[in-house]
Amino acid sequence: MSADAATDELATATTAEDVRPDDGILAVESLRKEFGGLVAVDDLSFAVQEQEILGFIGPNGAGKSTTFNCVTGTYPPTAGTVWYKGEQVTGTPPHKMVKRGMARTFQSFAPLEDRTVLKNVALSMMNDTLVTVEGLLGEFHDEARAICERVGLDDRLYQTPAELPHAGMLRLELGRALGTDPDLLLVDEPFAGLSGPEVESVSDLLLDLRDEGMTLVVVDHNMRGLLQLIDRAIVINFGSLLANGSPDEIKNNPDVQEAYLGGGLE
Amino acid sequence: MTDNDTSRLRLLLGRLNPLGLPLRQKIGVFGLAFLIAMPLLVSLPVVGRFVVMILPASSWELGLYNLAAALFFGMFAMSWDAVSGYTGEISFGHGLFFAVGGYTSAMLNMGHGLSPWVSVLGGVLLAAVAGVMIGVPALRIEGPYLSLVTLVAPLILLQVFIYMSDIFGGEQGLGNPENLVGLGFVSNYFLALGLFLAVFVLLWALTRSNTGSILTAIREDENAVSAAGLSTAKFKIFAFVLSGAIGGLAGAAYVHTPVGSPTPSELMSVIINVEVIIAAVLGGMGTIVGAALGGLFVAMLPDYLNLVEFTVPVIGKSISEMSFFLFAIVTLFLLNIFPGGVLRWGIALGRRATGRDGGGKEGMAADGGQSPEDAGTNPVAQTMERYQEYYDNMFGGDDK
Amino acid sequence: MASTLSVALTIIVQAAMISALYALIAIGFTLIFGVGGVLNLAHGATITMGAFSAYYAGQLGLGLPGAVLASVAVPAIFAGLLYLGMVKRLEEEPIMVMITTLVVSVVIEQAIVVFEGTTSRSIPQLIEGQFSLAGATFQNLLGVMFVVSWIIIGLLFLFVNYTKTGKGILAVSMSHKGASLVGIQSSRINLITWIIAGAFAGIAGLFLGSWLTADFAMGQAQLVLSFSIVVVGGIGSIRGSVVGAYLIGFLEIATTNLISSSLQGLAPLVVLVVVLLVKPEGLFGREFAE
Amino acid sequence: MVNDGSSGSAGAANGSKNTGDEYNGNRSKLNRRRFIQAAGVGAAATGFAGCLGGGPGESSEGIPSEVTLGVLAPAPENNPIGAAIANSAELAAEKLNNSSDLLGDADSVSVSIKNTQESPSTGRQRYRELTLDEGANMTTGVFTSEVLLQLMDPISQQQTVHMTSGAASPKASNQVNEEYDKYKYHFRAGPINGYHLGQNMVDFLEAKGNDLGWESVALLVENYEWTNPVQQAIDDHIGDLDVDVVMEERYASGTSNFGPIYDSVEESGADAAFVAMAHTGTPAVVQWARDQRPFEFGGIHVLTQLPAYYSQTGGACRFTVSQNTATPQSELTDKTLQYAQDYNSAYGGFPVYTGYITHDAIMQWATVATERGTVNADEVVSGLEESSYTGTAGSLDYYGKDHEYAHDIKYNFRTDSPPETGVNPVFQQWQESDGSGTQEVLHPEYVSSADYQAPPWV
Repeated sequence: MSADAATDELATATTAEDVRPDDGILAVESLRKEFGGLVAVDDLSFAVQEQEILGFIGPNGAGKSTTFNCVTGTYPPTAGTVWYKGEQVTGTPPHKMVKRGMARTFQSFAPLEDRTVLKNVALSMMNDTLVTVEGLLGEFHDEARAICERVGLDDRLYQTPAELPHAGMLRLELGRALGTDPDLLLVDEPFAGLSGPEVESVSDLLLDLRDEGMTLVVVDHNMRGLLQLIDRAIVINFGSLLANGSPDEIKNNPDVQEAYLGGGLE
Repeated sequence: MTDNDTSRLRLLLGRLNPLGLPLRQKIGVFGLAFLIAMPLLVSLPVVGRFVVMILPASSWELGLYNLAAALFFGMFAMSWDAVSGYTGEISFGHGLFFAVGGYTSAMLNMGHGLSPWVSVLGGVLLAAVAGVMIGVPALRIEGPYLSLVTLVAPLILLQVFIYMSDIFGGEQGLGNPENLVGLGFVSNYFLALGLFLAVFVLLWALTRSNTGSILTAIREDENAVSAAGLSTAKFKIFAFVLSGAIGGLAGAAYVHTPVGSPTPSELMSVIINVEVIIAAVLGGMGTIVGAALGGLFVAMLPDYLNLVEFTVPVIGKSISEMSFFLFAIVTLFLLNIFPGGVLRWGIALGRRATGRDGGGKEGMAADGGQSPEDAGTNPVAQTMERYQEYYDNMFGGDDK
Repeated sequence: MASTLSVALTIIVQAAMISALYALIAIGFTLIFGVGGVLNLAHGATITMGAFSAYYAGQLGLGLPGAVLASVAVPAIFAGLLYLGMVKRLEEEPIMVMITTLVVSVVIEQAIVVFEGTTSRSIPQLIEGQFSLAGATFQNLLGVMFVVSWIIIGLLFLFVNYTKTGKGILAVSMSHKGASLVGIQSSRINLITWIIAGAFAGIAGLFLGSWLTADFAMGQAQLVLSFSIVVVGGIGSIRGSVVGAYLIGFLEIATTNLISSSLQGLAPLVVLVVVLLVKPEGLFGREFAE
Repeated sequence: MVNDGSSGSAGAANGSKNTGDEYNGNRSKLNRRRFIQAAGVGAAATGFAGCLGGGPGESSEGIPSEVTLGVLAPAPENNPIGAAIANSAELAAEKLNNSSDLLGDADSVSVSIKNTQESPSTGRQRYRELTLDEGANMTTGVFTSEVLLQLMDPISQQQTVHMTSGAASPKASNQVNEEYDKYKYHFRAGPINGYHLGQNMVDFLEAKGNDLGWESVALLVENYEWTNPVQQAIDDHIGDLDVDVVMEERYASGTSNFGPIYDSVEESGADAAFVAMAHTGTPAVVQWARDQRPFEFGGIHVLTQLPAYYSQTGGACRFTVSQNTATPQSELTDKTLQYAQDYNSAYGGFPVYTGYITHDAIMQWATVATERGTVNADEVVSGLEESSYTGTAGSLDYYGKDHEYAHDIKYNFRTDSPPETGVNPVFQQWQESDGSGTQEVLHPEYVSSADYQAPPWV
């Protein structure tokens, strides 16, 4: 899979502002979200290709989280269309998006404080059935344990989220998202507050996931740390698309530089 | 898969072996065995005397009746816990379900001549429908507003009963529906005990399965649950329907015994609504076991007080006359000595009773086991946080 | 035949007087909800307490002034003690306040059952006589009730907007944090609010009991009524509560007069359910005073 | 206070009285006895063989040395109706203890009083305590019909004679008639059953119509079980009179605001409200008087029977007319005034109707048991069926088992002379003399003390 080829293909598609359902695993056309009179997302269109790692970048308040929330169904968009795997999914509630294979992590971390790491992960592996004997004997734990190992929490299985360090919380977020067995993973600010080695190990994990066939969208307000990871980036500002291209292209884009007031992007 | 199944089976069998149970569960099994054997025990020479002494009455016959009534209330308290204890939406008018079950069943039996067994099923069904009617608005209205809706719902029902008193008998209720198993002391006791155990096993298993884990997760954080691909709406409505159906079953069976009758004061009074909250909260919210024990305790306490032949000097009232008044005062006292603490203490107690304080050990039921020391992680704290959030939103706290 | 006009006039006068009582019943509840952010489920029982204070004062031969004084003072002191003794330390846990005040109301009701029984008690008549208006006669008591209700609403308005303490109440109702920043002690403000609310509930109980007689459970319907009015008017809004009280009062009188007298008590519940389902934030949203 | 100065006397007064002491002292003994019995044969036999309850545990022959009278009263410590039941039972027991004729074989007669709280479930539980735990030889009392109807099955289960002294629902007697062997243990010593109450109201209207001058009435009945037959009887018979029923309303049992109802009565143009009220009467009377509603007020209003009611309502009950079993001044039999005096000197006030009836019921039961020489329930039942006992309210005679109102006290309307058998209730009006109220009897003539006064504002 050539990242460059994918980028070229995509660049054409989005500049035309004419996104079609099958443009990628996720396609968003003319997404608009208003709160009262405030426009948070302004006719934004983009597409995400299968198995790429897309950086989704913008200054604070640019509308990244709102876009995320509209795509995952947390808010219904004011206008626009979202396609996932070729199907129209605009306004589908979050839990259904998860079932379709789209998972996300939360920037603000939202683990269940009342239970252990292992059980937090186990929750996301549960079926949506009302009456079940499953869980009565704790049989989820083997699989949940495997995921915990994967995200590097195998020595903290029985701690509660409150006992985890910052990096551990991030790993737990990832573990919970992986528990739903997603095809597309939206990762919100994964590197905020991480040390160098931690950034590296999380990056490795994300790359591994991509190699296994997962598509990833990584949100951040700058590109530091993302450069080694992403194949392509989209930059938004004031709710609309500012730039789209390879990390190098983005870095050298004058509009982007202006938006970040001289080098904030670095 | 077969390997897996066999190992599961072995696990299950291992769990059912009474000798392998932890102490608290041994106590529980012993208690159950005692309840089941009691009618036999009273006929033994020495043991019988002892049994009658601890019964909430001064004769074994009345003791069994009172115990049967308490078992029905215990079922009702468990049904409250299933929704309020697990999802954290406090119901202030749970008598609604008790009443819908009881009245429906009585009316089907008395008005349409259905066998009481069939009409009880009708009562359960309609109470489940009432669960939907409360559960669906509960998706939109939350926190104190929902509590308000639940508080008002039985009052609206009472107004309807009064307005159409030719059908519902107004505040006087309906007459005397046919009994399920006649007037017998022992047979009615076993009816109540059987239903109580059935409900207990059902709710215990359900809340210890994934479903319970999801419900408690809803209490903790709804966003996290939907991020796990689970529909909070579906599970919340399920909790209300389940709770409604079981509350309805308790009410329906109760009116078809010699210890209960379909009147508003027995099924849906403000006092019933308060008693059920106190029962679950004292016994331990979100544990089922606690609600069951709390329900038995709350129902039998007035019976025990009633046996006390003591007249308070200055006011010239006997203890038995004031039993409910005293119960309310004691409750208030407990709520105040440990501000919020009696609840937490109850939870810790409930946890110990259900063995959920093990925290880290694998093999525990997947019900969100936790240590009680962590502030903000028990059902009461979670529920309080939940309500605080709504208030903050309502009062423009610190958002935006 | 009485003309439609005179029937309509009678309904309006009746409804205006009932609504004034309803406003009196609900304002205390609104105040506590708006300022303290807690639901006082003992509000109905406080009204009952007002009525029975007047009854006991009558039994003790304290005369009319004694009865009036008792019906205001006892519930006010009770509400103040309730706040200091139980509610204050639970303020961060509104659900516990609901449970505790609900149990308090049960204690009060049961105390009356134990000492007075369940039958109604007649309270000394506050004002005798009748007056005629729009071709119908009404009790003077209800007329006075109407006037007192508006005087109280007016005084409350002046108090909140023109006194230092009143402005403190306003500030606390807006934002607890903000109020503490400018040096207002919210617990003192809350205490004042509870005392005022208790006194208003007592006055409502006095009028209600004098008009209809008193019994142990009389407060339950008043609590539901207060709820309905507050929900209709919007949380914590005095203006909203007054409007809500009049809306429900007129609706109730119209239904009992025009449809059936057995519909008493149903109007507030119906209004409540409709508002909760259609416009849960109430007609006036959240605003404490204007 | 409403309980006419007898506050707390039902329970607390025990201490000072012979009966009370014995009652308290005996209790533990009784319990222990029951207990051993239960633990021994009873449980094994009845517990598993059909589960049909214990039946009367007492030996079937003779008068036991300790006779226990079980009394069910609504809130005897603060409800005047319940207080009258409880106090009269104590009074009757004291008489029996002092009498060498009645129950002479018994060393002591004790009374156990239980509060029904007007709740069917509580009533049921208290009844079972009386019969199962305390071994009551007979039970009496019960004011609320809802409670009585819920007691019929337990009574048949315990097979202990029960003599109702307050509740009027004829459903109970219908049950006796339909399943005699099962329900024969129930007797109604008074009041006359609900249907007869209604008929009595109509009979009164007919007899005193000229004095009252009510050409049209608005029928207001509270929605409780007991008023169903009352309303039925009025509907059945009032057509025979020259009186129009221009309005008929069963108002909700929890009604506290009578404004809308009275508005409708005014609109209907009725001369009088013809009422049946027991539980809800005070707000109705107080609002009628304070609003000076332009119609008269009469019928059955149980609370106005209370002699202290005038001061309790601040005179609001002035001009109201009510049927009553007896008043302290109405000399229905030679026992009436004596009993009222005894009651007054013991409790500092006069009883309501349930007092007269409870007293009569206990005395009649004791008389029959003495005659038969046993407290055996079946013996006493047949004794009561044949008995004609002159009590304070009249002659206590019961309809036979084939009568639709089997085991109900006979109703016998008379105007000029007391009936030979059965009872004939009185009608009283609250009138004022010298600033205080008195219950003047309007009817029947042989005990009447005053003429009807219409309220001046009508």
